[in-house]
Amino acid sequence: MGKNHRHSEPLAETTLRVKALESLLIEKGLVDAAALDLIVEAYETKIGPRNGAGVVARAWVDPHFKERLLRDGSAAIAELGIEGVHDEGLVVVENTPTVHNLVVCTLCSCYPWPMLGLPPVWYKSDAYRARAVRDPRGVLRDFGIELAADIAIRVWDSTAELRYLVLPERPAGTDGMDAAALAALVTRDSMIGTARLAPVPARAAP
Amino acid sequence: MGKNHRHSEPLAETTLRVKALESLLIEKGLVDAAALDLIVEAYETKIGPRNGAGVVARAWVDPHFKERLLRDGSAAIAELGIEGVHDEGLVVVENTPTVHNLVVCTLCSCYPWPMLGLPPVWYKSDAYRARAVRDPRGVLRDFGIELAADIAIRVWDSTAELRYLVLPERPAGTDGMDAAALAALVTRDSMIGTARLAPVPARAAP
Amino acid sequence: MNSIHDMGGMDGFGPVLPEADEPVFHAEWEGRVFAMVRATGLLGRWTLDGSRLSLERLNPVDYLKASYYERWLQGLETRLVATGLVTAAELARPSGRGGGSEAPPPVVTVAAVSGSLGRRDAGRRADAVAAKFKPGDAVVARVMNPTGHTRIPRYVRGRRGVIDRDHGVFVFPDTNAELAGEKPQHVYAVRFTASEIWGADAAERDSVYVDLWDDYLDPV
Amino acid sequence: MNSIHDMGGMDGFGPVLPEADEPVFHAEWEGRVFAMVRATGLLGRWTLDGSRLSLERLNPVDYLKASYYERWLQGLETRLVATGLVTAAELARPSGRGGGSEAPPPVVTVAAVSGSLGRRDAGRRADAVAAKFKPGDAVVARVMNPTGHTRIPRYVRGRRGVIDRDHGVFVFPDTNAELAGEKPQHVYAVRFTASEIWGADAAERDSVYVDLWDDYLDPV
Repeated sequence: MGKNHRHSEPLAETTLRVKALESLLIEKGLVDAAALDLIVEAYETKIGPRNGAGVVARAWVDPHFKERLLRDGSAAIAELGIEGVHDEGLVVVENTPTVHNLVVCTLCSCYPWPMLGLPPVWYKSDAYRARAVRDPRGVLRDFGIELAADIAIRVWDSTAELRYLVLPERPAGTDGMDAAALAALVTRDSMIGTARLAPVPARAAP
Repeated sequence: MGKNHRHSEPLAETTLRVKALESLLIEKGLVDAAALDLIVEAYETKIGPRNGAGVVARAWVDPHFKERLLRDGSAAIAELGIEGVHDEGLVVVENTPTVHNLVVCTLCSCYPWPMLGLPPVWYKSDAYRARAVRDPRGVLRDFGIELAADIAIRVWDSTAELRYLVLPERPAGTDGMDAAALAALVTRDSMIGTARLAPVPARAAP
Repeated sequence: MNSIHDMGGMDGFGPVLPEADEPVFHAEWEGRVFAMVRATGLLGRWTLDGSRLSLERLNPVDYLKASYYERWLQGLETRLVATGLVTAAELARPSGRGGGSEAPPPVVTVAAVSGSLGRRDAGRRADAVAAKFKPGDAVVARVMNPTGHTRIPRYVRGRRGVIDRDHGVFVFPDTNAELAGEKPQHVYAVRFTASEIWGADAAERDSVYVDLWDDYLDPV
Repeated sequence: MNSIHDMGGMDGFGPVLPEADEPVFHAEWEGRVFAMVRATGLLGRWTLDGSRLSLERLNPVDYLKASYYERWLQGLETRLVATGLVTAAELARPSGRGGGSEAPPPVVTVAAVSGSLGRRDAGRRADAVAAKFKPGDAVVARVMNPTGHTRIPRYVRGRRGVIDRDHGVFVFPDTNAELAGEKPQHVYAVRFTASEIWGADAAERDSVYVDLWDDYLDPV
């Protein structure tokens, strides 16, 4: 079924080619293997959607922060001490009851790494890149979302060095939750625009 | 080097698949093997660029025919008794010292079969289909032709059921030749627009 | 549909490689595929537009990887199964005849083929349909992106041209491909300057002529 | 260039297939490729635009057949050879270390990488360049088909939009990719209605925002 599952194929030749290239770069004194380890580790364990979720939750509980975030995403996020983000030119776009935002990079795979980590395979897939701008409602259907016709979709094609993060709507049933509890509700896909957050059911009385 | 030479690869699987399909169509009473033979034979031996070359030579020697040919290609060619052509809607476009015509089908492989036979592999190649409309001068360079900047190129993209035939310029040095001798000078590519006919050197006195 | 087949103006396919003394077919199977496509076309179960659509629906990787007659083969198999002339199970069967039953007399015979060699239904219709445009009229190719078959290439959509000539009345591919009506209408050769299509760096005198139906055009 | 990478609006790639509990890397080699691309980027021998160009130049079949990190790998090898950091012969050598010589100390160290994690040169420049447009201005995306790197997708060329916001000054990809000058200029989010881009059948309220440079835009 296409590119999304290619990674499950046997790739012995590629593995060898990659090992050979790494040996060569080290041998020639271009890179240190430990530097490569550090990069892999950082993206496997540190840089991920929890960063973005924290920003979203903070915006939900702090209207002044939200205002600054929507006006200048990079500057507002720099307040939170997340590294590197201010270089990016981060743009935060807000979902409302009448507007749904969806982020894509039709030309390659631009994605707000410091906020969300590395993109999932589907985000980098030809299918998503080709269809998100032309048929966003069809793409959302692939994610199980049927968007009402009266909701306007704004698709953001990341053709330049700006990076886009969707600020999803705060789910119903979360009154009184603190930022940490709210951050736990925020999914990666809701910050790309391919998911909407479900209402939180009222808790039974203790 | 891409698609043009794929046909030289081993294709055992395809060969078997084709044989199986043919057996199936015969077994189900859909086609007669002899009918398939007849089609292959016709295109391998009868329907080819000699048809087009005859039309071109006739236009060179008969100004009235040429006028009719350029006004309504199908009707003029029907006079010559070449079968089936009048169904096609054949359009003949004339090269002049200031205009060069080039024919392509960007969407598939439309081509004036009754005039030229089946198209060569390069005509059907992705490279030709992609580039002929955008970079006709570069494509002509691939055929060894450097077209002067003051010659206007007209590219004809065969998107409908009309079929295009280029009427090349009559080469210098052919005064007094009859239609049969002229027809022998006309190449297939000159009727597609990817070749120009060279002048014929003066013959030594007998 | 905007599938990979609509490749006019794309970069990256490399040079055009003419082949000296090229044979009509490079292998016997190519001729058989060609003949089967021609012969089964006489069964009248699909239109020429429909057969093009079956190729356009190939996955882009499969389309680009396949040689020309491999594409035709895949398209033919698709059409045979879609129309029920052949089942997928029959196609998947190993080569060679099936059970012992005698084959029924063929529908497409030598006689049928002889009468149609070099001839085809090119979609011209005698319907008296009024032309929306006349030679010399300024037009703009419509911005449209149908998900089915269409013959308006991406590279002319939204571009302005001039009607060069009226070819007469033909069936409309977008509907005819899926047997949703012939919708006969005028087809014109429309002249676009190369700079209108490709931008200011195109050669000033060059132009591209594209055959377009009334339903692909608007007045400027 | 109009290579296969510019696929916005194309049909035929099938559904989007989300994967549950997807790992960051699906195989160890993917992580190594990612890290090598990041680390060698610090050598300063090419720009981000240049690295994109090396992928765009892949043959369309190779591009579509390759998985994401296979594309990255091919691009990286191309850049290393093009800049002379590695030779084609070295790349073709079987895996494992070559002769006995001791490796020189590495250029890209742990320290260098630590300082740049999550950070990159995003091409923003402090140059005082006048903006050609302001939010609310009506613009048309230029009809242009450069054969080198560009970041104006085919699907917006010739279409009219409105400046949504001015992002500030950035290097210009078309020149920066081939180290032909940074040509800093304003980049804007430009709003196009979906119907302007795709035609009358697009959802009325929907729109597509594309980040475009001054040199990609004309006033209406």
